Amino acid sequence: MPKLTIDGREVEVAPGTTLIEAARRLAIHIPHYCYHRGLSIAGNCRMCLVEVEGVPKMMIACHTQAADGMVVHTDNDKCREYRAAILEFILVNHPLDCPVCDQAGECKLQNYYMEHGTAGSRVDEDKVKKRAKAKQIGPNIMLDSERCILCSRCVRFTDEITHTHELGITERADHSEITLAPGAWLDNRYAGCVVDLCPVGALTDRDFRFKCRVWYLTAVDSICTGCARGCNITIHVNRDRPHKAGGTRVMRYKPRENPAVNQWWMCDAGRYSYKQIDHERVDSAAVDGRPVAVEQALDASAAALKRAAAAVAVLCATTATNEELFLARALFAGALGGHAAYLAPPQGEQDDLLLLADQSPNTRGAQEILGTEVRDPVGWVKAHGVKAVVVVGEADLTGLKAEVDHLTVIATHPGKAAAQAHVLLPGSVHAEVEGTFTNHAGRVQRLRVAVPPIRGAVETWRLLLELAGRLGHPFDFAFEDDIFAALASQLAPFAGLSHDNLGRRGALLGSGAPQPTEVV
Amino acid sequence: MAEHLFFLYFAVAALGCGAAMVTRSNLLHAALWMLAFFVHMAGIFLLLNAEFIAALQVMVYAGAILILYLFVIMLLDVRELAKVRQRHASATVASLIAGVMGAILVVTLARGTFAGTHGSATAALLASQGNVESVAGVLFTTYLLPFEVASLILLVAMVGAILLAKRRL
Amino acid sequence: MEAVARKPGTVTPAGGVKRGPLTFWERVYVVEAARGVWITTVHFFRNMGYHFLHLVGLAKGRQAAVTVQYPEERRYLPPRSRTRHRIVRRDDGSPRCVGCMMCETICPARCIYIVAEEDPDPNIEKRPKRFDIDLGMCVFCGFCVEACPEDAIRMDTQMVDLAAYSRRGMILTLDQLLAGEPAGPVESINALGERVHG
Amino acid sequence: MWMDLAIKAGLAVVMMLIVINIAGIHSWVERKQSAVIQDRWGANRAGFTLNSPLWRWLNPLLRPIIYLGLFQPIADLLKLVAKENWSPVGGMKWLHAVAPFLYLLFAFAGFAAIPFGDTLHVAGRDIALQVASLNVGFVFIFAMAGLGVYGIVLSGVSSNNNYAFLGAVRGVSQMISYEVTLGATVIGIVMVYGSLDMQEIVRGQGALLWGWLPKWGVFVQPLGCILFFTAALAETKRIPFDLPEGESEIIGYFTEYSGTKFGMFLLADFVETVMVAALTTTLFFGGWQFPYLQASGFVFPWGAEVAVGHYAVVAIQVVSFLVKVIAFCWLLMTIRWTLPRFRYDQLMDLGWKRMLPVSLANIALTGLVILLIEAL
Repeated sequence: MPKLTIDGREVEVAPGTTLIEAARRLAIHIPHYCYHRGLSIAGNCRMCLVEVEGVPKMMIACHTQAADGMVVHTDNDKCREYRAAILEFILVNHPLDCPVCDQAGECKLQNYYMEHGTAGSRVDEDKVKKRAKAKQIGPNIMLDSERCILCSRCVRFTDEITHTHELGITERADHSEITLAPGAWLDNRYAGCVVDLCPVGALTDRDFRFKCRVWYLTAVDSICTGCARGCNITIHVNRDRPHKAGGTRVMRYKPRENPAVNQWWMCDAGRYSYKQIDHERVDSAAVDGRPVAVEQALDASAAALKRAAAAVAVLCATTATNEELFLARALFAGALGGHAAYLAPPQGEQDDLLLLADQSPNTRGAQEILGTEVRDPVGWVKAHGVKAVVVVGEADLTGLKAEVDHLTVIATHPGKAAAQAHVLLPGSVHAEVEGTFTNHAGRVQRLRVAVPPIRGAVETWRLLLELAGRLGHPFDFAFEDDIFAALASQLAPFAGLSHDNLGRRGALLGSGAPQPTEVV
Repeated sequence: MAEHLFFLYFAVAALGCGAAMVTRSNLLHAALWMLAFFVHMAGIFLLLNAEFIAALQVMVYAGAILILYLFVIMLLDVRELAKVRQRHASATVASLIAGVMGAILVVTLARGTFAGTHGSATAALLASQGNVESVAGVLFTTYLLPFEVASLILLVAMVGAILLAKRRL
Repeated sequence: MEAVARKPGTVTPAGGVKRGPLTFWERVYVVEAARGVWITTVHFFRNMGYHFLHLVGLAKGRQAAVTVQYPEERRYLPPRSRTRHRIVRRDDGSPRCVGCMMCETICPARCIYIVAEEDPDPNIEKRPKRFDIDLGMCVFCGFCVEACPEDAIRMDTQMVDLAAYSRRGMILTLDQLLAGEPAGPVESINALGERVHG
Repeated sequence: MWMDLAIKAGLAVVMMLIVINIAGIHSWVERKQSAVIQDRWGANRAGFTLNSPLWRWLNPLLRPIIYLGLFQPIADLLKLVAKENWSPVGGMKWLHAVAPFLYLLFAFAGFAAIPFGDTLHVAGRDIALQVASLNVGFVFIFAMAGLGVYGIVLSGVSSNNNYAFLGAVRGVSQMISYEVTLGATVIGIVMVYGSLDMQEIVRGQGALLWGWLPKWGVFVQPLGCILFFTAALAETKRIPFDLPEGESEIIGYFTEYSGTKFGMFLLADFVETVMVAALTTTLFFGGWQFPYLQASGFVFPWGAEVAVGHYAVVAIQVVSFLVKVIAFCWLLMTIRWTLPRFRYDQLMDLGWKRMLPVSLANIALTGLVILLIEAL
């Protein structure tokens, strides 16, 4: 085990560890562009040059392996001088069009230049212009070769992660640029990740392009709802400037590193699934298709449920959070003595990287909490003699209305379920509540409130609570974490877990209380 | 004839204002009825050719004394006071005393003890001598002692008020 | 103005004036009040006199009033005064603005609303689709002008008479902003100032 | 009898018109005079132009009127009248409406006792140019002024606004404080002329002192004149005594008023100014007297006599009165635009500790002088 000193602090690392990773252990950040933990090492940007005592040259921290007794300096005058020089080189042909560049605000070039750069450039030659300033290279990707610093992260991504090899670097010297392979089109399932990887504004997302400046956004940790993988994401929300993008609140998803789930990636299907959050929402309660106040709809629903006595059931879609599922179970199967089950999740395509066939984020949670899967709601209702049904979420309920006396649907979007309902209640999507999802591998992960429920809608768990109160079985839950606490105390697999101790990485079912999160 | 009509009006209105004044539960309204009462009293003085007394009535009672009352009333919460129950047990006693005194007044007047229009201060005298002169003449000769005593009482009241208001002079 | 004999006071180090005790006649107040009334009276009759002389075409050189008759006469505004915004055009007439939203970001009153879109010219990339300034909220701090990397927004129209019949009417759209003209060259503004101030 | 009543009613109408017009023009004068004093133009915008070809020729005539701002009072009036008749939430609606009426009523009532000319002989009748020939005129005026306080009290109390209420308290304390001085100063005049009748006081001022100086109040009571004028100024509650309601800076008793009711307070303010001017004229500046003008004509001290017809004499008297009143209005305005406002403690100090003792001393001094003259 090599033991080395970085900036005066000793650290012992596994053999083969690079200096940049060893420094990371000490929470020392070494500036870099081409290095990425999920990709192979290229060592071409030279930004990570550090001084190793006894070595006459500066060494790149990303490719130098730690050796026993090494003494490394990452932040002395020499390092800073080198970094400034490297930045000056990188910027020789950079167009500095930050005002029109979407990366501005989250650009490594900007950040490092503010931290390590020189005040002015000494190069007064004309910048090399590339053939076209902005060029579309895929359905969602724009390439601006002038801004490119040729770190080759995107090329390595298509080579090593997706193995699709769309991108390469052509020409030489300062005419080098990223080019599509002949006949290729950057349209693989994970193409959006190259935008995240690009440290500068060379690759930008056509969906997000020019919609909003990144400093207007607020980032909230959440979980992607595209499939059962439960990729960790941050939701970027525009809270203060509703005139951008026609009032859309959620502007984009970005993948968040979680080595146990999605590493650094997410698929395009999940990435662009944010659009449904603000699109065509159910924003008003309705009784028999007539819009009414939420309170009235709740009264109507409760009255019908009371009439049905114990012949009631709840059917939850697997998009509901663990908390909502538990509340549905506690009310219908517990307090009312009826039935609680979940609807079979829709299936889709699958691949060998992240995407799973199960297209809902919480199927495993529903299995754990409700247990019963229902593929044929009509048959199930008939078999159990149910007179009144509450459906949480979207499902194909064709024919169900005819079988029961009453059907309440808590819906977020107008769909097949909402169209059937006697009483329609406007519920919340995952970005509007605190909660947890359990992914396919049984990892319980936190959701956080990114935006309040859209105007007119109410948090789904609050609707269930209100319904419980009106049915004479009030629960003593003030917030979502109270519900989760009850869930953890009643269901063995969840034992020991709480909203507070799940952390950024989540915890596996049955693992008990997780340890505090490791060093990032 | 016209004078009788005017007298009737002033007398009835003055009585009405007086009655309204004592029956109002809102102190502010009571004070305003009192103002109306004073003005009508002044009207009766005018009918008696006692213009000076009439003007003084308005100036002193309405313009100065009632204003001081109003000051006090303004500093109280009139609306709260209006809610207070006005009929106390002592009200019966008070109305009894008032009734007896009223009866005495009526009887005395009916017996004609007071000189009335046949007294020394007739309208003709006022017209010939002048209003101020007649009042001043009587005030500073016949009734000099009561006048001075009254002044003294006022002075004592004033000194007392100042003492009460300013403990440390 | 008539020079009024005033008791000299001593100037304190802090810049204030410390006056001595009042004399008897000053304490009586009536005399001083009368002197004050005299000053205003002199002003009144002097100005009235000039007004009458002006009426018959005399003494045009002497002023009876110092006020500027605003809509007809404009007070000289220094060339760097921050007045109504305008957006500068390129040579081809398109707005110089590239929709970078620097002004929107810096604006302390949050009165600038920009929505950007793709420019057909790939070398410009971005252009404002919507550029509204809510003058009802603007504080005329000029930060937007300072922040603009393209010198696209300026506050040199010398327009200060901004009014509308509704709050909506106070919002300037891109077209209105583009229609703004810079005030004339500095010389003419100065000439105006000289005319007003003599 | 009916004829007398008609004549009295006619006189009342004349007096009313005089007062209202002077008060109305005040609002214009106040704007323009202050503007001229302060080297400004003043109102010169309000107005209209005629576009119809039939009336277009009038435009050149309208222009100077607009330029002088003479349409401004009309515009102000229209604005005030057109405003919503509003009364404060939680206030006493009825009293709130009554207060400005009372205030204005009592401001007007005092003028009944003010003579604006000597007796007019016409068609065999003697018409005293005075609405009410009261032999206690001066007490009457004071009684009316005293009742004016009720307008202030009611406006303050009924507004459901603590600032208005405090303004009313300030206003009432100020008015009753200065009424004392006001009364005390007039006693000197009463002693000199030996009457409370305003007409008699004015007649008394027609005499000559030492054969050449008109025996005006200002000459026999100079101290009383200054004190009276100051106290009367304080009674009007205008600068420098505008603590009850200081337009823009101090919230006062009529802060909850708008529209016509506010306009009545405004008008009453001007009426009070006219009242002060009229009283000062009547008591201290000879009222309708014109120097050396007797009933028969001018009788100069050096012996020359110019006979003047009766109607001409009366006309000169009335005009003399009006000119004096207007001159004092002008002076009051000039003072308004000259002096800074007092502090409230200074105001009370001035009223009670300075002016009242001096006015009492004035009475004593006057009495002493009168005794001395009678003894000689």
